[in-house]
Amino acid sequence: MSDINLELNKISMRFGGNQAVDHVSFSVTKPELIGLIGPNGAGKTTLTNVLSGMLKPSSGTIYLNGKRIDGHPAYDVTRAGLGRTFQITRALGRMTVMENMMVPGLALKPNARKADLEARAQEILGMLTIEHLTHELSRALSGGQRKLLELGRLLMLEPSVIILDEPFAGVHPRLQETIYKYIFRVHEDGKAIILISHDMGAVFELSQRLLVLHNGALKERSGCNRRLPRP
Amino acid sequence: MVYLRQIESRIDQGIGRRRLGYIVLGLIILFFLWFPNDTSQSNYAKTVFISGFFYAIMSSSWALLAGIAGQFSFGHMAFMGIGAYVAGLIARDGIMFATLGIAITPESFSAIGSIIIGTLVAGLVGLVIGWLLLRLRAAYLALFTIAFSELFRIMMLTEYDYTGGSNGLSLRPLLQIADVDTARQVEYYLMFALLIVCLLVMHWVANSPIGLFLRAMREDEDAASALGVNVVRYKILIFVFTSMIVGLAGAIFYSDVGSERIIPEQLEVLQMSLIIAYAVIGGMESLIGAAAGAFISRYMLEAMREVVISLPFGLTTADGGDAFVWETGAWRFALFGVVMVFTLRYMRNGLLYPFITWFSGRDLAMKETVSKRDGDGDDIVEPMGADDE
Amino acid sequence: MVIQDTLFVLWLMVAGPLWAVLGLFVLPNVNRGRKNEDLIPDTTLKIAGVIGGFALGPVGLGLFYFEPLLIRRTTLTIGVVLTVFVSSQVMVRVVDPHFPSAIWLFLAGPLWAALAAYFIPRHYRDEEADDQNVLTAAALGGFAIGPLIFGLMWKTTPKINRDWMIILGSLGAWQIYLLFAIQNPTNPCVQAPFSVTYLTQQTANGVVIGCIYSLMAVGLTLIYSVQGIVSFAHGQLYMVGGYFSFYFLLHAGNLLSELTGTEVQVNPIWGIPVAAVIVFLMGAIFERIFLKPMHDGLIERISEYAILITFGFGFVIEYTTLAVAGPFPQRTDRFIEIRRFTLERAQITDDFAFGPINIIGDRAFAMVVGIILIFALLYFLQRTWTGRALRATSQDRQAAAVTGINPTNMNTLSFGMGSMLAAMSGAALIPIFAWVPWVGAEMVGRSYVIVVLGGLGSVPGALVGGIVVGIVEALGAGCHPDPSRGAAYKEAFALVIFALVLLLKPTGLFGREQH
Amino acid sequence: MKRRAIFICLIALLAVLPMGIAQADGHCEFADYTITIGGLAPLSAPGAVAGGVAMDWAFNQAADDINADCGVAIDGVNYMLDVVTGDSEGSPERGQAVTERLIQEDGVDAMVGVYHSAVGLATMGMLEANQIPTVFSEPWNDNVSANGILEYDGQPPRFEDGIDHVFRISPASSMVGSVVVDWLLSLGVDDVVMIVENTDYGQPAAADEAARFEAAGATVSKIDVELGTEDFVPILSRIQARAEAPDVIRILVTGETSFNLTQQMSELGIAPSEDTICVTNQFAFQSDQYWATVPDGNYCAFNRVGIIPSLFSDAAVELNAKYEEAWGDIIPSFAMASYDAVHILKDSMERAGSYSDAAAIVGAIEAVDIELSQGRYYFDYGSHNPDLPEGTPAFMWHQWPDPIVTVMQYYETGQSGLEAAVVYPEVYQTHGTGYIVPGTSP
Repeated sequence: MSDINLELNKISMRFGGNQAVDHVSFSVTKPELIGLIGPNGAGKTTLTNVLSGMLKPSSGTIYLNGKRIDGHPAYDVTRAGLGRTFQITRALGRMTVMENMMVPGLALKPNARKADLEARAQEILGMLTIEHLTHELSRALSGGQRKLLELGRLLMLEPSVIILDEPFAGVHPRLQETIYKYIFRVHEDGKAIILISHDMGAVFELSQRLLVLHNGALKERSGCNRRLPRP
Repeated sequence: MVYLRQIESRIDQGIGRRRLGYIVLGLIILFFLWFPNDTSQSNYAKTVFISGFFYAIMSSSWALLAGIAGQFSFGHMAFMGIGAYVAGLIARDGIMFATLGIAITPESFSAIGSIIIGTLVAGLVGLVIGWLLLRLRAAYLALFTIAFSELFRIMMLTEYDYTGGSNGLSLRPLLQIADVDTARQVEYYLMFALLIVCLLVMHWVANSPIGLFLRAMREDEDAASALGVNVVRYKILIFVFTSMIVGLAGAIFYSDVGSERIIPEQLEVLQMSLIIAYAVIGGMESLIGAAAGAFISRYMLEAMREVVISLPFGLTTADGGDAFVWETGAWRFALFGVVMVFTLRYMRNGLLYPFITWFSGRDLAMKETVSKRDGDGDDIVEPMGADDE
Repeated sequence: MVIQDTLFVLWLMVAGPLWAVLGLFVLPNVNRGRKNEDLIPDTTLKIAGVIGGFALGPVGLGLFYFEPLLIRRTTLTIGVVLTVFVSSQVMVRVVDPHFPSAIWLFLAGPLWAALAAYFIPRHYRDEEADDQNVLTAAALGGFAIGPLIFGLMWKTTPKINRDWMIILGSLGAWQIYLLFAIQNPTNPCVQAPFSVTYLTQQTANGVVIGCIYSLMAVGLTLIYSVQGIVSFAHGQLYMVGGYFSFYFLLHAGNLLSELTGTEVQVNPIWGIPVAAVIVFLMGAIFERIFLKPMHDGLIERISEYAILITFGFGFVIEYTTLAVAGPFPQRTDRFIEIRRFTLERAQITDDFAFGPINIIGDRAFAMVVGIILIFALLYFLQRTWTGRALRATSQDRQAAAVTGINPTNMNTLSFGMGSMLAAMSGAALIPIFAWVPWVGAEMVGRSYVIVVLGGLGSVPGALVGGIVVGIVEALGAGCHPDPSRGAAYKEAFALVIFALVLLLKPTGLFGREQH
Repeated sequence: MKRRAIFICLIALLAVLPMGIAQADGHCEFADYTITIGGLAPLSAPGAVAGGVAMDWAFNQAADDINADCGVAIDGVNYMLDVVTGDSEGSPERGQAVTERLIQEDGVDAMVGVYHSAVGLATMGMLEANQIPTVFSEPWNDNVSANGILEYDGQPPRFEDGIDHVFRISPASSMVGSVVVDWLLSLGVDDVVMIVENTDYGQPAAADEAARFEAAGATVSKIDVELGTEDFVPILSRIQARAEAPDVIRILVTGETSFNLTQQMSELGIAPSEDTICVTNQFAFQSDQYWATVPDGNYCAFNRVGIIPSLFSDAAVELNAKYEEAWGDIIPSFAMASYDAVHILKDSMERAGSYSDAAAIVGAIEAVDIELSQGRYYFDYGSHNPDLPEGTPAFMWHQWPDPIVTVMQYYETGQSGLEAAVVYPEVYQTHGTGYIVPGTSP
């Protein structure tokens, strides 16, 4: 799991005359927790979308584990090992929680045995404390539960880099604890996590490295102490 | 423990009901199998059933395309037309590669061969259209497919030298049976078998991983893509698949099985809208529902032609007639539209949904969900309706 | 008749310069009340006023006044169109009509377009150049100038702006013209001495009918801009508007005749407000019952629901009308008693004559009604509180709601007004066309083309789109090389444009760019 | 709760569907059996609804009139007559299905009908196979009722011995075309523009007329239009741009589309004008509809099928009065023919002495000789006279040879179709002239 290598090289994104992302370069080479912060409109979401293949960058290149992924469709990027969540949860409403988990499972491993995938999904749901909801339609879930479901879906992809877009927004404190635990667990499994959040406290608390976006440009990067997880 | 037992009994009930559901389904199929042997029924009834089967295929495949895969196409009838027209033209004119000096004569195509080619061409056009439609969503997709099917219809109508124009094009007859009564029976079973096979194949697709991916794309294409679903491939695939199904159904139906000739009027937007209305009334997201919707709606529309509502209730006009006489024949499409609109608004899953859920026991599961959520009130509601980008 | 013809010629002679002078003085007022950075140079405005006033009369001035952004493109378009027109006239006379390029044009155009559309945008991305609009430009260019487009865009990778599009688009149109000319040398489009007169006549036909088309399309675009849905009941609302006008005029005429004891004919112009009011209410009530739940979050998959529910609404209207009014064609009296305006034939040089140009009287009247209503709508949207509220809602619902605008009411208002505009164009056209319950089908298809071409959600786009579609249909039917098929494919020409716009540039000419 | 309420409403709606059947007057003694005649007409879109509604009216009117006159008298027993109209929707597929239903479920003894030729072509085989005596009253296609369909889309004929049970009292399109063409040629026309709808009515008719014109040395240019087109100005401008105005514009378009076309043509001053004759089709005869939608259409000529108004028999005048009362317009020829068709069947059944013996009825129809609203009906060629002379087209088999086809012309705005001038053939001329020049009065 240690051979993580994400490399952004002078990524730019223009919308008409508006430079949303301006020659951003950075790389991730080891399982670490990275915070990505910046004011509203700084280009965080755009950068995420470019990274995950939802948008084609106007210029620049992105390599993930030696494979060029810029301009590739999102599903290619996902298969290359980069998973993301959305700022506003995008659970697949009229599908059950288990079906939500099976979509990425089957998409990545079409030949796997269904029972194995289901067992794996059940395990992940258990870790996220929503195993009792397996057969519910996901639109019947609360906002926080949907967030957990999204995090769970990500693990079915077995990505090497995970982008979490505002994982704590609008989530009940009790469930926030679960998300913290999830992040540590995933990190321990040897995956790199890029954390995007308005909650500066949480980001400072968690990240080992901090990227600050301002007007589309990466202004500074500074290391940051990682505190121990709260009990 | 009491709670658990309740759940168990509910699941039992659910299983019991599902069994009952299968029994009912089996009885319905048996009825359809027995029906042509009922000597009291006329050939007309069989004819109505044959075209009912055809529209059931059309509607249920549209339900697969629009209801399950979320691709809101108005071009379904056009793909059917492509299948039928290509089969007819091939059987009449063969294939000419004028520049290469190769000509395959019509004689080298049997009826079955031309049907197969018609189906393949429908699939091929579906491939091209599906690829072109990748960039378009919802309203744009609907508009584009309307434009496509209108263009196709106008071409079929205007190039009458090749297509027969509004006289229509007759395909090479698939079955040549002299005895009228037996012929209708064979046609009936052929069309019914086609419907069953199509439904089974579509059911299998809808419940395979492909169906899962299609539903994921319908719910949220970006999210599905981010979860590794190859949205391009499956979108095109479903277009090709449904186009081939309707192309096949069209080529067979118009090979003198259901109708002797295909006419361009069959491709009008009105006909397409009827298909959509059948699917909506029966249930857009259920293949069986859409098929049954088509069958029942057609029957109702047919029945309403003849119905005269008269309300005497003691009221009579001067010459002793009924005070209020209402012939529904002229109004039947208007009423049909009203039913469709209200179904959409108040029973989005179709009028048959209550039956389907009851038999599948899904309503019990829903009650459970409500009770679970009630005990789980840990919610901070997020803002509704905001868009990600 | 003679007097009217003379008046018409006089109007043409005087009006062009008159509107030009008016434009010279009026247009610079655009700058009033603008912030410094938005100012448009006075000279530009004056030139635009003169050209726009001269070429397009009040339409041009109104357009420029309310949408100054259009000035550059429109003046450029007029210039290019004139140049291409003149050069093609020359070309057709110089080039041998049986020039073997017919096949080349026919096959190679689309081929090069596909190649260019595939490779050039990739090249732009590799060069890290701005690749906005490159796809459209490459496809158009490939079609218009074949492989030359690679030379043009590969080496220089210029930034593609509207000017590029207009020039390449015009070149493409010129290619099609040339193709028509080669296919059928006796085509009146290319044959001297009728060509100029004929093309002017067809363009005039297109502009007149196009303005009428626009009115209906504007309603569609209004609904889309506020609610984000496409109404599939629009054709039926148009049809039913005509019927309301018809029955109103019939009954009002009978009533007045009874009261006064003489035969009274009510001018169909009065049917327009009546139809407008009734259909506004119909639309508003429908919106409240069936579309409001959509915005309240009660419905999943909004866009599909909207398509189906409006579709069903149209279905109900059409068949109810059929049951009530029957299938027999109807029509009201005419607006004005002038059958047609004619610009008489004028011998300009010994071998060149211009004219006659005919425009049907009632159509000209309906065109004026249409233009007045569209500008009234623009005025309403730009200068009244409600109109601004409507626009605000269309731009940002939540922000609008915060500032005290009730978005629910705005939804109802927009759907009601959109339906009303359809009904008004119906009421304006029933004196011109024979009316049957399925009359909306052809018209609504065209409206979709118009709004997509103009850009869904843009009111000036709908006006321009309507005129473009009108002209394309007129020229298509008028210049199709096979005279016997031209008319049958009339509807198809617009559909082809529609498909191309959807594929190459779904935002249309003036649509908002989305990202 | 809402859902349940709607459900209940729907069920209630279905429950309130009792049938009302009209009762006839009691002055005749009727037998128990009711003779049923099946009618086939387009009553809903995409068919030509306006035409179908008129035909349906005519069928029922004929039945009412016959029943008021004590029904069908066979061997001294009076049978009530009932016409059941099926909706063909103008589509062959529907037409076949409905015909099958009429034959098998309603057990019709004979059939009348069809408006669309495509429906006629599609149903003929079934009528033959089921041996249903049939009188078609409106399809024009030459292939309908022809003696053995030899060339039918390249398919071998299904019935080697021809379609024996089907008769036709409407003209074949070549019979109509020849009259119009002869008239125009007699006026010295040599430059013809045809505007043709691309349907099974327009195309064969245009091909036939064009062949006749060309045989006489005239040049013909044909313009196809799609039904439902509203704006014809571009294509009319194209005609106007010709170096010389055409001598005649012949409109082979039906319904409201033809009205739009004629009106725009006259608004632009193309035709009728001094240079150009305007010839439209039988739809112009319904003068109320015509003038409502073509206010400028004065001096347009049109072909009309059926007896000329000045020769209307009492029966025809009476029928027209009934139609005008019901629909507020002059009766179209196909309604008259449909009315007559029912009467021909009634007469033939009475002479055959049976309502069920198909062979006897067909024989009786072949021998028919009866004066009805459109004139005297008879059939030259059939099993009683099977040998068609050389040069006689095959469709003359079971074809009424005498549908009167005339060319009429309006000469006053708002004129009733009944008063329009008959200009051709000369024997029927009412105003002593072969053509009324626009602006003049005969």
